[in-house]
Amino acid sequence: MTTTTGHKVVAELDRVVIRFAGDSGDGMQLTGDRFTSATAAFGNDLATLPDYPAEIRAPAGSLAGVSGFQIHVADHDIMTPGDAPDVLVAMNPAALRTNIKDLRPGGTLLVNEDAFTGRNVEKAGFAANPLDDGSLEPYHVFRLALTSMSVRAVEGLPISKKEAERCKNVFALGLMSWMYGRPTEGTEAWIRGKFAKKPDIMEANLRAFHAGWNFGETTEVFANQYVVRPQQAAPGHYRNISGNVALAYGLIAASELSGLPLFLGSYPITPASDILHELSKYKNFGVRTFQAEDEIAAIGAALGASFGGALGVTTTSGPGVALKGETISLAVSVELPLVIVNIQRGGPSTGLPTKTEQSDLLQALYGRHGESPVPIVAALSPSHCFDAAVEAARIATKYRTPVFLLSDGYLANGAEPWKLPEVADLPDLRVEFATGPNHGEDFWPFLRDPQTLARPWAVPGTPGLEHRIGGLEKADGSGNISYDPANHQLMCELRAAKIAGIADDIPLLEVDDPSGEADVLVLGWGSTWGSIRAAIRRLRKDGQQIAQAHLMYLNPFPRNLGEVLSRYDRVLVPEMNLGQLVKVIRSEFLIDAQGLNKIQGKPFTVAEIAAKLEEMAK
Amino acid sequence: MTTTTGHKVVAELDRVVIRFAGDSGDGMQLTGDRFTSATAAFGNDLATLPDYPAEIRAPAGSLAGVSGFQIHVADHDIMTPGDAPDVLVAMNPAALRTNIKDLRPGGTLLVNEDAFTGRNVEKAGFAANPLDDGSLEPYHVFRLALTSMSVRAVEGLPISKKEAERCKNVFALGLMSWMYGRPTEGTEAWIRGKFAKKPDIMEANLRAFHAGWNFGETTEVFANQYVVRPQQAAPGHYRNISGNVALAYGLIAASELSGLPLFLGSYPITPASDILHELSKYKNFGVRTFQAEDEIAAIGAALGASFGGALGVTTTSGPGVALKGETISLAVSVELPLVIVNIQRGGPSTGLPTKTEQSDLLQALYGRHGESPVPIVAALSPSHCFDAAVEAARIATKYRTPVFLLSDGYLANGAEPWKLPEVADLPDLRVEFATGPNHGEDFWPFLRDPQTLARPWAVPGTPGLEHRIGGLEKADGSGNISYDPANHQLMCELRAAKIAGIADDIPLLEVDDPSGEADVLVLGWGSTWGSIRAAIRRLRKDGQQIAQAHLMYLNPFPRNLGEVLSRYDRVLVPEMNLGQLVKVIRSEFLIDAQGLNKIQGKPFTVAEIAAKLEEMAK
Amino acid sequence: MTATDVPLQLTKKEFTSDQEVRWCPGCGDYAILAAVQSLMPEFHRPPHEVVFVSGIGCSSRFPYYMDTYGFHTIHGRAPAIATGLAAARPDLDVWVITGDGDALSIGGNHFIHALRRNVNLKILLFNNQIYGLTKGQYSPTSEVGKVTKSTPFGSVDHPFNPVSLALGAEATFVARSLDVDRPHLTDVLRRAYEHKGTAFVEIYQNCNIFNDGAFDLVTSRDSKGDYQIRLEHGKPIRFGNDGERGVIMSREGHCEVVDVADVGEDRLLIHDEYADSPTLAFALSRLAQGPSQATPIGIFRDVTRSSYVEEVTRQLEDAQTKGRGDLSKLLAGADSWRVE
Amino acid sequence: MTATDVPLQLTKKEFTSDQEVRWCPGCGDYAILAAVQSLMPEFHRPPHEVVFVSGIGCSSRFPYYMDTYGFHTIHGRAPAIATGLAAARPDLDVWVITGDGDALSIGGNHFIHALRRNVNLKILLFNNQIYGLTKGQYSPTSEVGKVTKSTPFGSVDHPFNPVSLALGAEATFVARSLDVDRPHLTDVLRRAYEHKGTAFVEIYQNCNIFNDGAFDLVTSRDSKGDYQIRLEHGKPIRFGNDGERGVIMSREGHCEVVDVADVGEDRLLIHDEYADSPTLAFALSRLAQGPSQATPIGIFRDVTRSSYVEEVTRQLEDAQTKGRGDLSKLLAGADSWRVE
Ligand SMILES: Cc1ncc(C[n+]2csc(CCOP(=O)(O)OP(=O)(O)O)c2C)c(N)n1
Ligand SMILES: Cc1ncc(C[n+]2csc(CCOP(=O)(O)OP(=O)(O)O)c2C)c(N)n1
Ligand code: SF4
Ligand code: SF4
Ligand SMILES: [Mg+2]
Ligand SMILES: [Mg+2]
Repeated sequence: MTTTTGHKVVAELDRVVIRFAGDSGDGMQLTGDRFTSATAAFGNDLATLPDYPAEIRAPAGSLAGVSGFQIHVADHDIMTPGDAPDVLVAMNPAALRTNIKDLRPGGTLLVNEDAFTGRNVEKAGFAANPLDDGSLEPYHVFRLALTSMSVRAVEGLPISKKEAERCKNVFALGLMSWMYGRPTEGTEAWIRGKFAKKPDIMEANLRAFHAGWNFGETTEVFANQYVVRPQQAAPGHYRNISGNVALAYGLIAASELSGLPLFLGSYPITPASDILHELSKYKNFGVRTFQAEDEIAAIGAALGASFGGALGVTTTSGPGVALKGETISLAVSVELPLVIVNIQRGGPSTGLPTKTEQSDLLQALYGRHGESPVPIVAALSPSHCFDAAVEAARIATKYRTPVFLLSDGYLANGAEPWKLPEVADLPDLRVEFATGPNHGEDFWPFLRDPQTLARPWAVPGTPGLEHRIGGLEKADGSGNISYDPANHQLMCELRAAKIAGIADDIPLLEVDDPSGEADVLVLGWGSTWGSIRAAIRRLRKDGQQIAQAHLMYLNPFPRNLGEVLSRYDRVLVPEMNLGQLVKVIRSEFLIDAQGLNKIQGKPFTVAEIAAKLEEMAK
Repeated sequence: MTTTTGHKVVAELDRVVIRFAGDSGDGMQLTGDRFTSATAAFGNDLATLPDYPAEIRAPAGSLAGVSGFQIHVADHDIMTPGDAPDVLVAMNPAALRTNIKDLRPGGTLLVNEDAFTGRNVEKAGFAANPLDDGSLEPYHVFRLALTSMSVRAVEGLPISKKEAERCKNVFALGLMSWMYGRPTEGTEAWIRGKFAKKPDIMEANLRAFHAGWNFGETTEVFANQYVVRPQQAAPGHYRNISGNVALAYGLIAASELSGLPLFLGSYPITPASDILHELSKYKNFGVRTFQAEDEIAAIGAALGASFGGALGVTTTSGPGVALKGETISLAVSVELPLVIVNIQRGGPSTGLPTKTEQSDLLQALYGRHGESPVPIVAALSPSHCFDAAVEAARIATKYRTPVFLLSDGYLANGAEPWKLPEVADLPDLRVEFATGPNHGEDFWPFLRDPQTLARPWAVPGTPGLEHRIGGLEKADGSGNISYDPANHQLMCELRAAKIAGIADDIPLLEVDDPSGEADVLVLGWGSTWGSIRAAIRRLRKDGQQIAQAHLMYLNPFPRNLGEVLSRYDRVLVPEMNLGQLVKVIRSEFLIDAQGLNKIQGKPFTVAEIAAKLEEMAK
Repeated sequence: MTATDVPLQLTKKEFTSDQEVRWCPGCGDYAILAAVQSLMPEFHRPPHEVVFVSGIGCSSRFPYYMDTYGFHTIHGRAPAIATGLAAARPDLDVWVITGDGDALSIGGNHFIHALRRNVNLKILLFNNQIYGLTKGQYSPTSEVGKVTKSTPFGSVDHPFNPVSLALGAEATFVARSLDVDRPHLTDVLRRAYEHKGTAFVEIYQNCNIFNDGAFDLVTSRDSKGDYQIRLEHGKPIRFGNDGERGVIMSREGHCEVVDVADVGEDRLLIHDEYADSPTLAFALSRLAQGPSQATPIGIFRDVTRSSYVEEVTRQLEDAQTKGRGDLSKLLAGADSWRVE
Repeated sequence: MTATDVPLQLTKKEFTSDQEVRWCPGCGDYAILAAVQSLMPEFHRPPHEVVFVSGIGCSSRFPYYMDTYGFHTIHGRAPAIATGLAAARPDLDVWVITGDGDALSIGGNHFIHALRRNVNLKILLFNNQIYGLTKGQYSPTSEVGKVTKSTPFGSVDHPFNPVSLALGAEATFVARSLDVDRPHLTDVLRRAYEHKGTAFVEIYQNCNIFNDGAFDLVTSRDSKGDYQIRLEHGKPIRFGNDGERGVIMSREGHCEVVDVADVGEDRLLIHDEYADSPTLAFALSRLAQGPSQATPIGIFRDVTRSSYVEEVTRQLEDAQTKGRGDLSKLLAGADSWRVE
C-alpha cells in the first residue's frame, strides 16, 4: 500500500532489514542501538545483529576496522535479524566492500561519498572508486555527503572540526529515522542525556540529527518514505532488551525470588563482560560483583559465596570455562549451588572472540575429570536469557549443584522486544537452609532429600551444624572422608541420579507440528531457535509440513524427548558447530539424526535452513 | 604334583596370588616390589596391584593407614593381579581387618601376632582379638611373632630398637621367599645397595632376611614349600616393569627415535608424579624436566618447547587436565606437537587420589572450548605404556597436534614382565622441520601437507622462516589472522579432517574370536584389557564363545571398528566409570552397546566380568 | 563478635572435631593444630561463626580437625574461595590454611591478590619447604641445590622468601613464627586475628618425613640463640644468647647484622611494626634468605588499610540506604511501552 | 650470538613485519614498538634468532609487528610458555610482551615464578592501568576508586606496584620506563637485553581510549620535572627542575623525599643498581604508589644470579659428558633375564 503525504510517497512495508556499517570509530553500534530503541518504542517487532571487530580500533578505514549493526523491523512477529539487508548504510569504502555482497540485488544503498577518498578506496582494496566504476549498478544507490552536511549543520558551534565530523552518524540516524518514520523524542532525550556534561557536543548532535531528518523531508533526493506498522503484539508491557542484559536481570530476579543475595565472581571476557558491567550497577539489590584476578578465582569466589549461603554465579566465555573445570568438579563433589554462565564465542583457543558459536556444549557436558554431571540450560533468544537465568538458578539452588547456562555472542548482543513478566507470576525460588540435626543428634551434611536427592545446605553461622566438606570422596550420609570402594560407586551413582532426576522437574518438550503430518523434525538448541522457526514458517507457507522442537534443557533432556524423536522419520539438528548435540542425541536414542552445521561466527540465515529442508524433502 | 625335599614337602602350583598388607610405615610396597623382582628374575609371569592410602602416613595402626601389595605369580601367561589372594600376610590388626574379606576360604593367612596388642586390636575396630575369637577359622592361619623374631635376629648390632623392629618386613620377605622358592641373590644385592651408606642397617636387614628364610626352612611350622615353575615364555630378553616407568622409557625412546630432545613440563600429582621422577634422572639422554608452578605452566612450557622444536610432553592426572584445557585448545589452534599424559585416578574433584579409574575419557575427547579435536591413545597394560608413549609421540610429531595418552593408577603402579623390544625394531620417528619457503618466495606456516594435512614445523632459529602464530583464527595457508566467516569453517573442518585422517595411519582393530562363532563382543579400552582377557579365557575353557577387541586408539577409531561391531549381536563395554566409551560407540555406530560399569577405585576382577558374560549368555 | 555483654566462654574441646588426626607421627602440623585449638576460645567466637578453608596438601587437612565450619577445597585455590566466602559473609571469621606448595606454587596468584585486596582473611602458611602430600618434591621455598625425587641432580630454582613476597604484594599484616614455639606462635596468631584485612603468617613447620630438620638452626635449643631474631615492636633489634648482635640500617639502604659492641646500641634499628611504608619490614625479611642465616621471627608489619570486604559492604549499604531496588521497575527500565 | 667476526649489520626494516599495525591511533603502544624495532639491530642478532612471546591484550598484539619468530599465546600464560621455549632453546633471545592485566591479574603466578627462576627472558610489561582489549575494566594496577565499566561505584582494591612485586619475587633485573621517552626507554631496554636471567621492565603506556593521561604527571613537559625521579647508578638521587629535591634513607629505614637545601647533598642516597640486597630498590619503589607522586624511572636493580636455563643446561651437559645414554641399556635395566 502506498500513500502520499506532502510531496513524499509513503510506501507501506511489512518488514525491512537495515544494516549500518562503518569504521569502528564511526559509532555504528550506538547508531544501531538508538535506531533499535526508537523502533521498539514505535511498537514494531524487531531483532538485531551487531557485528564488531576483535580489534579495539583497527586502523581507520581498514577492512579489519569495519563495524556493523543489522536490524530487522517488522509489523509481525519475526525471529531473526534477517538474512540479508534491504538497505545498507555504508559510511566508508571499507564498510561498502565488506558488506555489499550481502545487500540483496535491487536493495537500497546509502553511501557517505565524503569518505570515498583515494586513500580510503585503496585501503579498502578497491582498484577504483566503486561509486564510479559501475559496479554498484544492481543497487539503488544514494551518494550522500554525510560528513560535509554534518559539518555544515553544526557550523558556528565552538567545537573542533573532528568533533563536527563525528556527528555524521547522528545525521545518518536522523535521515533513516525520517525515512522509516521512527519517533524522534526518544533519540533527542538520549542525546541530551548522553552529552549532558558537554553542552556544545549535545547541541551539535541534536542539530545533526535534525539536519538528517530534514534532509530527507525537504530535499528531492528521496521520493519515498516507508512505514512499517506497529506489530499487533499481545497486550502487555514491553521493552527492548539484549541477551546479556536480560541474563543479568534474570540473575537479579532469581536473587530476589530466592531471597539469596547474588554474588557474581567474574573475570572480563568478550562477549560476557557486559553481564559483569550490568550487575555491578545493582548494589541497591544487594548484588556483590567481584572482578577476580582470573577465571579460576572468579568461580572459586562464587563457590565460596555459595558455601556461605549466597546465590553464587560466575560468567565467562569458552576459554574461561576451560579454566574452571577443576573447580566445577569440586562443586559437583561438594554439591553446592552455582550458576556457570558461558556466553559462547568462536573457538578453538582465542578463535573469533567477538563472533558467535555453539561449540561449547560438549565442554559443558564433559569438560571435567571424573564422573561429574552438571545440568545444562540454554537460552534461545535475547529475552529468553531472562527465563533461562531464573531457571538455571532454580535448579542450582534446589538440587545443590552447579548448573551451566549457555548463551552465545549472538544472543548476548542481539536485542528484541520483550513482554515483561509480572513479578508476581515469576516462580517461587525460596530455599530452605538446614537449621538443625537431621540424623539423631547429629548433622549429616550428605544425608539426601529422598525426593530430589539434594543434600542439606547448612550455611556457616548456623549453630550446631558445624561440618567440613571437601573434594575427597565422602561417605554417603555422614559426609566423612571415605575410601570405601562400594561407597564411591554409590556416591557416583547418586550424583548421577540426582541430575538425571531433574527431568521430572522440567517441562516436557513441546513440538510445533500443527498438521501432525510432518516427517521431518528439526531439533535445535540455543540461539538457532529464531532461524529455524522462521525457516519452517516459510516452508509451511509453501505447503511443506515440518515439525520443530527446541531444547532449552540439554542435561537432563526432557522426559519425552525419546518419544518425540521416535515419531519422525528424519531428524535434522542445525548447530553452529561441527555437530555436538547431534552426537548426544544419536548416542542416547540410537536414531540417525543428521547435523546441519555452520561454523562461521554468525547465525544461520533463514535461507540456509530452508534450503537444507527443501533438499531433504526432495 | 608334590615332591619332598629334606623334611619339607614341595607342592607345585600353576599360580598363586599373594597379598602383603600392613601399616603404611611397615614397608609393604618395598616388600612387594622386592618379591616381584625376585619373581620376575625367577621367570614366572606375574602381575601386581599396589594399593596404598591417600594419607602420607595415617596414624600407625589405623584402618586408613593400611597399605597393601598384591602379586599374582604363575607358570603361564596371566593378565591380572588376581581377583582374590590365596595367601595373605597381615602385619597388624588393621591390615587383617581391611583385607581378610578378600582372602578365599581355605586360604593361607600369616599374621604378625606381636602387633595384635589390645590398643591395635581396638584401633582396627575389632571388639576382641580376632586371633582368639574363632573368626579366622575358615583360613589356614599361621601366628608368627615377626617383630620379636626380627629383633632377635639383629641382636648385637648397634641399632635402635625401632630400627630393629623395622626389619620385620624383610623377615617376612625372607620367609615368603623361602616358601615360594624365590632366588635370594637379587634381594641381598638390593639390600646392600639400598643401605650402602648405613652399614649397620644393611647388616640388620640381611640378617632379618636370612632369619626369615631360615625360619621357614628349619622350623616345623610350615610343612609345605611351593614351587611355581617359570613360565614357558617366548624366547627373548625380559625385565619386570611398572606402567609409569614404561611410559617414561617410551618417551625417552620417542625422543631418541625422533631426534627431538625431550622436554617434560609437569607439576607433581598422584599417580603421575613418578614419571616426572623417573625422567628427571635421564639428563644423559638430554631430557629436560621442568617442575612448573602449576599444571598450566607445565603444559605451557611444554608447548613453548615444542614451538622451539623439542618433543614437548606434560604429565598429570585428571584434576591437572582440567586446568590444561585452555592451553590444549591453543595447541590445537597453533597445531604444534604435544603429548598430554593423564594417569587417571578416582574423581570427581580430589576424589580417590591414589585409586584407579577410567573416568577421564570424555574429558580427553571434549574437555575444551570450541571445536578442538585431539587424538587419544590408551595403554592397556603396564608394559604397553611403553608402546603407547612411542605411538602418542609419533602421532603428535607427524600430525603436529596435541595427543592424549591415557593410563591409570592401576597401570601406573602395577608391574609385569616385559619382553624388551630391539631398539632397531622400534619405529622411525624422524621429523622434518621446514627449512625454506613453501609458497613462492614466502613461507606459509599453515600450508598443509596434502597427505597428512599437517602444517610445516618451522622452528625459531631457522633463517628466513620468521613467522607468527597464535590462538586467533588463521587464514588457511598464510596463517595470517583471519576473521573471514568461510575461512573459519574451512579451518575448523581441516583441523577435524586432519585428526580423522589419522585413522589411515593406525592398525585395524584386531578381534580375538578364534572360533568365529561368538555372538557377543567385549569391547574395552585401557587397563581393563587383562581382566577382560582373563574372563574370556576362563569362559572359553567352559566352551563359551566370546569375542574380544580392545581399543588402543580412542580418537580416531580404527577404520574397521564399525564393521567389527556389526558382526556381533551384542556388544559389551566394560569400563571403570559410569559409561564413557559406550556413549561414543553408540553415537558413532548407532548400535545398542551396553556398559558394564565399575567405579570403585580398583580394577575389575575376572569373576565380575565373567559373571556378566555368563548372565548375558543366559 | 556476638553482641552479648558476657563474652562467650569456650574451651579447646569445643574446637576439636571427632575426626582422627592423620599426619605422620612427629609432624610439625600437630603443634600448630594444638596452638590454634587452644587459642580459639580466647576470641569468644562460637565455633559456628568460624570457618577454616584450605587447599590440598598435608597441611590442608587441618580443617577436618577443627569443630568449626570447614572447606577442604582444591590445590592452591583456598584464598580465592575464602575471598568469596568472606566477601559474601562479612560476619564470619575466615581462616585459610595452606602449604608452601599450595600457597606459593599453584596458588601464588590468589595468594598475592588476597594480600593486595586486604580481604578479611587470616592466612596461615605451613612452610616445610617441601611437598609433603605428594611425597617429597622440592617446593618454591626449597633451597637451591635441593636433592629430591624430582631433582636428583639438585634443584636450580631460587626460592621465594614468603615474607618478602607478601610485602611486595602490598600485605598489611605479615608475620613469621615456628611450629615448635607455642607461646610465640600463639602471640602471633592472636595478633593476626586482631588485624583487620588479610593477615599473613608464615609458620616454619618441620616435615620429619621428607625434610626433617630444615629449620633446626632457627628452632633448636643449641643454635636458636644465634639464629633467631625476635622482632619486638619499639625495641632495638638485637639477638644472640646475650643480645650481643644487632641489626642496623646502613646508609646505602640495607639491613646489616653487626656486633652491638662495635656500633653501640643507639645505632640499632628500632623495630616498627606500624610503619606506613613496608620498607623496613622488607629489609628485615632479607636478613634471612632461608634459615641458614639469622632469621627474624615475629610481626614484620601490621598496618591499617581499608579492607576489600569493608569497602564492598559500605558500597552496598550506601546504595541500599538510597533505596532498595524494585524488581518490576528494573525490568521495565526507562524505555518500555504498553500494548493494550 | 652467531660466531662471526664482523657483527651482523641490520636495520629497523628487518625487524618490521608486513602486518598492518592495529592499535588505536594515539596509543602508547606505537612508540614502544618503534623503540624496540629501532633498538633490535644494535644487538646484531639476526631476526630468526629472536622470538617475541605474548599473552592476550592490546599490548600482546606486539609480536605480529615484529619480523622475528612470534607466538601470540593465551591470556596470562606468556611467561610460562616462554620459559619452556627458553629452557629448550638457550640459543634464542626470548622476549615477553604483556599487559598489566595479562601479567599481573591472570598471569600473576607465572610472572613471579619466572622472576624467581631467573629464566633468560626479557619481560616488557605495558602498564596502562586498564584492560584495553576488553574495553576498559580496571586492572590490578588501577588506582583505588577508579570508575570503570565494572566498577561504577569506584574500585576498592589496592593496586600492585609492579616494581615492588617484582622485587618481592626475587627479580634480578627491574626497571621502569615511559612510552613517551624514547631515549630513556631505549637505554633501559638495552640494559634489559644485556642482563642474564629474567629482566623485567615496566613501561608506563598511555591508553588514550580508556585511560587517557594516566601518567601525565610523570610524562608531561609541565610536570615531569617535579614528578620524575631519574635513577642513575652511582649518582645521588635528586630531581626537580633544578635538582632541588632529593631522596634520603631515614634511620627508621624508609626512603624520604627532602629538599636538598635542607639536608645537604651528602645525605642523599646514592643509587646502586648492583646492590646485592633488593632493599634499596624496594625502598625506592615505594616512593611512588601510583603516578600521583614523584616516581622513579630507570633501573632499580641489576644483579647477577645464576639463571635457570644456564643451570639446567649445565646439568645436562655434565650428565652427557659422563656418557650419553644408551637406549638398549636403559630399557634392559639392572634386573633383566633371558629366555632362550
Ligand atoms: C590440581 C592439582 N595438582 C596437583 C595436586 C597434587 N598435590 C597435592 S598437595 C601438593 C603439594 C603439597 O605441598 P604443600 O602445599 O607444601 O603442602 P604440604 O603437603 O607440604 O603440607 C600437590 C602437588 C593436586 N592435588 N591438585
Ligand atoms: C582466559 C581469558 N580470559 C579473559 C580474556 C579476555 N581478555 C583479553 S585481554 C584482557 C585484559 C587486557 O588487559 P591488559 O593485559 O592490561 O592489556 P591491554 O589490553 O591493556 O594492553 C582480558 C581480560 C581472555 N582473552 N582469555
Ligand atoms: S609428610 Fe611431612 S608434612 Fe606431611 S604429615 Fe608427614 S611429616 Fe607432616
Ligand atoms: S584500547 Fe588503549 S591500549 Fe588498546 S590499542 Fe586502544 S589506546 Fe591502545
Ligand atoms: Mg609443604
Ligand atoms: Mg592494560
